[in-house]
Amino acid sequence: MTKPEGRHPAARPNSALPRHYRVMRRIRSFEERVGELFVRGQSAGSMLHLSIGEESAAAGVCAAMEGGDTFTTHHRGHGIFLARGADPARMMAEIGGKEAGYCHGKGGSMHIADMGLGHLGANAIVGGGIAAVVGAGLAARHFGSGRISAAFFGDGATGQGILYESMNMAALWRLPCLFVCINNQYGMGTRIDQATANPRLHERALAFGLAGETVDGLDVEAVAEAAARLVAGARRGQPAFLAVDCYRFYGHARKDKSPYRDTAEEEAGRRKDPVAHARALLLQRGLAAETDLAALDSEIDAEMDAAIDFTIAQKEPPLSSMFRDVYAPEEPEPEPVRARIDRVLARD
Amino acid sequence: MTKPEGRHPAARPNSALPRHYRVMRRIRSFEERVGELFVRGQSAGSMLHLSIGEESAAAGVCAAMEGGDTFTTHHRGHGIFLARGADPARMMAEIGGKEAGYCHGKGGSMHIADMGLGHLGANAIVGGGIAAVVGAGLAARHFGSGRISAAFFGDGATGQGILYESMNMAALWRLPCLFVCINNQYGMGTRIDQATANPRLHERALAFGLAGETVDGLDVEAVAEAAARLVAGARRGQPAFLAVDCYRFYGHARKDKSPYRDTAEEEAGRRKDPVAHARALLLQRGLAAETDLAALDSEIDAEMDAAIDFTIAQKEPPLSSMFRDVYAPEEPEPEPVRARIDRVLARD
Amino acid sequence: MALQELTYRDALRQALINAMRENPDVVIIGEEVGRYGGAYAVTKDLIKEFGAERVIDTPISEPAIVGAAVGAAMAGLRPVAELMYVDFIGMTMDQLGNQAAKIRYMFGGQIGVPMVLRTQGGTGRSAGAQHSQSLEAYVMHTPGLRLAMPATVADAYHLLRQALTRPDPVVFIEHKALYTMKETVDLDVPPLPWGRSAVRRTGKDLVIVTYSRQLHHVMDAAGKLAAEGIEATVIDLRTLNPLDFEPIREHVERVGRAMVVSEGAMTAGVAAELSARISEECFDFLEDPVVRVAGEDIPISVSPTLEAGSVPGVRLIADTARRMVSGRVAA
Amino acid sequence: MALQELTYRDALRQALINAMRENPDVVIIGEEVGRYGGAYAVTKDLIKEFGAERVIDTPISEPAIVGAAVGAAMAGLRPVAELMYVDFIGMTMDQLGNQAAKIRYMFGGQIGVPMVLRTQGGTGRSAGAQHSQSLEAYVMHTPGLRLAMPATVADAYHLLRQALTRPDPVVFIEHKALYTMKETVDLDVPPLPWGRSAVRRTGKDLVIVTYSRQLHHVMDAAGKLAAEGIEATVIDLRTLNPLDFEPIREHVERVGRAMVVSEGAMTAGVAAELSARISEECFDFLEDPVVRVAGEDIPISVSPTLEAGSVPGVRLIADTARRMVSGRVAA
Ligand SMILES: Cc1ncc(C[n+]2csc(CCOP(=O)(O)OP(=O)(O)O)c2C)c(N)n1
Ligand SMILES: Cc1ncc(C[n+]2csc(CCOP(=O)(O)OP(=O)(O)O)c2C)c(N)n1
Ligand SMILES: [Mg+2]
Ligand SMILES: [Mg+2]
Repeated sequence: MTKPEGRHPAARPNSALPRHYRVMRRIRSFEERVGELFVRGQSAGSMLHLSIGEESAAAGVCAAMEGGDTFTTHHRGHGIFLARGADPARMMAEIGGKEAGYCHGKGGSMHIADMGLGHLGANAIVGGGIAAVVGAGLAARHFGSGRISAAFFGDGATGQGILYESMNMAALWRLPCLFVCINNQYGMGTRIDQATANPRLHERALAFGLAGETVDGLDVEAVAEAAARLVAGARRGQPAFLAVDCYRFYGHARKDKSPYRDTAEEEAGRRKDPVAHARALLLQRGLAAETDLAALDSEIDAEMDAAIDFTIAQKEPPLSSMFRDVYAPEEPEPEPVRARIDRVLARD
Repeated sequence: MTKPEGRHPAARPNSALPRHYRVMRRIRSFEERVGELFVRGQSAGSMLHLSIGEESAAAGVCAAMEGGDTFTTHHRGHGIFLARGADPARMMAEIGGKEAGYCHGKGGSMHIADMGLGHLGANAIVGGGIAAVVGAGLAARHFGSGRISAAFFGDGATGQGILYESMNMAALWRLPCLFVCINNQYGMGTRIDQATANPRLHERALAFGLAGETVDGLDVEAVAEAAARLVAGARRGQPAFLAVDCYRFYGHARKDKSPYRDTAEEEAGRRKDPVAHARALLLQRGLAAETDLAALDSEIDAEMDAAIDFTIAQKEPPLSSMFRDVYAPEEPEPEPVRARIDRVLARD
Repeated sequence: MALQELTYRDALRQALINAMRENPDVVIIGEEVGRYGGAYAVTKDLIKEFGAERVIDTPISEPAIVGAAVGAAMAGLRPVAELMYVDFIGMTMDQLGNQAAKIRYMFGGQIGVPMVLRTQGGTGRSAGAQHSQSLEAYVMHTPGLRLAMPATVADAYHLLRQALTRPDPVVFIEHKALYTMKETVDLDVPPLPWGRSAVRRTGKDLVIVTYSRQLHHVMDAAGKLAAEGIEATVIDLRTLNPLDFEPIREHVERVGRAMVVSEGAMTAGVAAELSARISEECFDFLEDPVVRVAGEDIPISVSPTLEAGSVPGVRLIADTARRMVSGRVAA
Repeated sequence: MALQELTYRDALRQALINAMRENPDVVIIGEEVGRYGGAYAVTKDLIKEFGAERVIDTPISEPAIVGAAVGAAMAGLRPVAELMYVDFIGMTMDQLGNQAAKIRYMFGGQIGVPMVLRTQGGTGRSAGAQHSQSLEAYVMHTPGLRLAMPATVADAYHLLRQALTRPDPVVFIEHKALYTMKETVDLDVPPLPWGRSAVRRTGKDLVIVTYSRQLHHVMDAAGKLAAEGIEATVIDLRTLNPLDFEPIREHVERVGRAMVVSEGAMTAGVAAELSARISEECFDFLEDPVVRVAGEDIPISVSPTLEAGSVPGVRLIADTARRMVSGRVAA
């Protein structure tokens, strides 16, 4: 267990901690249910990347964002999307590949999105969604919307050149962009120090002329403060990079048992639990009583159980939907191979 | 004219300056002849990128390299190749698209190379040759050859993500690699400060864990010293980045008159002439007399004139050579379209 | 407006100018598009009228240029991204093929990516293996991407204007050898609808299907053939996605012989698709196999001789047509 | 050695192990190839035998992985680069298509790039649009790149061993749905030479040309058809470059009917090339048009239903064959 004693012992005025905690607690619960969905054979495939242990990045950074701000996420983006307001039932249904999901079962866990919430898309390509925020930043400036655009990605994405191309553009054009690196120490089986000679990732951003910080993800308030500061800067045209240090509690995807890291490390890593830490702080500061938290637990568990039930009750998308949305609705759908074969064979 | 007075007034012991000067003077002369080849309609196309003004990067860095070291160059790489020992006649013939050229007229100015000299290839893709030195560095270590591999590229290539991917790998694996950025201030019409918010380019290398320096390209001795230091480090497994500040004296390619920069800037830029600077220093330090330098001028001019004459006298490659070297010599050549059509039409 | 003499380059430029005047959300993003005016001068002086916020010079970062355009399109702009050479499309195939092409689909139709990626390709400048390719097949093979390849001055204008109204990403490939080509055009004459091919010439002996610069080689060849009494129907595809197959069918069924001409490498290229499609759909009408006249399966050389030899030219097209029509005399 | 039961995965792994034992210059470069043992476990425990200097875990930097392999090959190593999914090939198409494929040619034959790029593609894991593609057509369309796509356990072994002796870059695409497939094989039986296709079944009614995982669908369909009295010849290409056309010609000329089956998107894909080629070369022997059974021109969905519907399956293949043979009864 985390030992919050001695850290922020006093409640801050108008503490946002209860809100952060609620967001994080919902993420944790959601992700646990995703695991359950998989075990029950109701998820579409095993490419499920849980963000357990990383909840403070989602809660802290998203708290600094406003309605209308846009963002892209990576393959481990459930938590961020939830923190920006997603409906867990439609998310879960998407993860189950069901028609009622956000993307009608076409996207799944790695391509979940809701444009209405400013979510420009999750991505299964490591680094694939980063450059989009440069364009969204250009649009924000063009329309004078005052909006920022944030790219969320993992430490592994710091291996992708497009990150540096994008940060360079953002700095050059002074765009309202935020680059959020959720450093859970691993890209699959590769620890960050096995992927770079200098794991102080924010130094790269500084070298390109962005603002850059690293924050300890155990402490959601610290994340939220750093994010608030950097988002404010970004809104004024000083793009920024924020690395949130945390630990990937479980395997890379549902089937990975992380044999490449030792138990001691995992145990230590899992002690850096931002949800437990925040819970302890809430109690300690008198911002919540055990009973309140237990009630919250039940409420959230019920919500997430309902998401599972909803998902299981939903249908797979109809085969005919396959040709829909390749192009805009007003355009003809691509001709099915079967129809083409029919035409060729029925030519007499 | 440069005013070398007050800088390095005394000859250094065993000065390498005469050697550097000779290399630079040959490059200058070669590039002028490339311009002439174009004017005489004997070059294959107009994609000719002259390295006039950048001679110290070639001379200084290459002086720090040894036989067996490998390197890749960019589209403005004639000078580097010459400095590593290329034959100007075969180079010029290649630029003329002639069979006698280094690549039998297939490569031209932007794809000139001599593997025998460790030249792993010039590249018409900005940044395209950088990653290869990572592989060459791996090979050097694998074979215990003690060799380094150097990538030469322009400031514009710092926009390419693959540079950072490559530097990151080199630093992570402690490879004997050198990344040489010839910062002539422009990528086509874009001044470096229009391409990045932080033009102190070597800071990026530092952030990835490489050694990094910037050196003034006016002073070939300074370039050579920095290169010697960084090459020595690279040989020991500390990869490095060296930015050589200089100025692109003329247009981007033969047809560009640089309307995007003003005359005053160009004049100031052209005063940063490493060849003239070295020449003045030679005289001043008593390392050469005017007569020696005049004799050298004639010798070099004659050599380069001969390269032009050679080129003009050469033939274009035969059409049949078109199918050669797509695959290894022992493999069948691709079947010409004409032969395929013949077969189809002659089927009866 | 009236008739005017215009180059392909100027038609493209005019299309951009008109689109930008009409729609303040059209922005151009690319290397050297602003101050320099474009490597092939298509965006010359646009920065003067529209400013650096709408004609955006970028660092040399092709992947991020395309990626930024994707994001910009999703966020409400109408970006025209530019790749200086289609040869650089390799760097961007992830952003193009995995992002731009799939976003509408992956996200269940929530949003589209209405962007145009302008670029140019082909041989003709002794530019060597990395600056002379015809890579349209990569695009044509990628579901979700539209593909326009104008051959004429009028199409340069109209297809670019139309591309800028399409709801989905359009890759727009110009040909470097056409920029200085002139035509007398009246841009006010209503164009063909988007996605339609044009029958450039009608004849009874064979159908030649082509696009982009090869149209001109084909028309030259058809002129020569006509002088010998061989009449070719020439179809200019204009867009490869959508592919307007009906006119091809109609003419091939009438004429019974088809040649397809593409500058791209033959194997698994656009010519393969056209040939396969014609054979499938017009099989009973074909007197002879569809013949592909396409680029060699080799890289392009800088030597002008080898460069020219690597792609179809008037002579090969005319020779092949003659042999197809005249009972296949071996060369 | 004797007969043994082996999975496709283990055959690949064994090929790597044997090649690395024989040739100390073979190195593996890729994401998670070492400590993790490969995303699909093909390189499992190789790092234990060969060490981290020969089984090189990389950062997530696909362009530089391929670029480093190019440089390594030029400098005397025998690199096997790995792309975890062929879907990431888009990021590397510059290094692959502009560098690896063209270096020998551009430099006038001075040097080759003897590297292997191992990757895997195809549907079968509900992995969605960016992890399920069949992108071999990009490779086949790029002169200078060889392309191998093993369908069987024995070929997984032998083609990889052979790829590691080829003088030019080989893209080696495995199929994710085949890794756990088992066969009883004797790896000491001499393999077919590199570049040869295999006739997997001979029959008089139609020829089906295919490769990779679709071979199994085709064989299943052929089995069903045989029970109904329809006999198919099945040709497994094994390598797409080189393409072994002669056996196709021979069998199509004998049988007069051909179907080509590919998991890749139909338009401008491998099936188009095969169809065009067969029509060109066997025209007078064809009773019916060559029929393409290929992937839909759409992205792949995560929904298992839509995913399976997006690519050819046994039923479509068998139905189509039946209709081709039995005088084309409309479905
Ligand atoms: C371009 C690309 N390369 C490789 C992969 C395979 N892959 C998926 S997730 C992953 C690790 C990513 O690590 P990180 O960015 O740290 O994110 P995390 O999984 O830790 O959240 C890898 C290698 C991919 N999806 N895309
Ligand atoms: C990938 C790629 N993008 C764009 C170009 C077009 N281009 C050729 S040279 C050049 C400028 C390069 O600038 P820099 O790297 O500074 O080299 P310099 O020309 O100054 O020597 C550009 C944009 C190219 N050849 N390759
Ligand atoms: Mg990570
Ligand atoms: Mg420059």
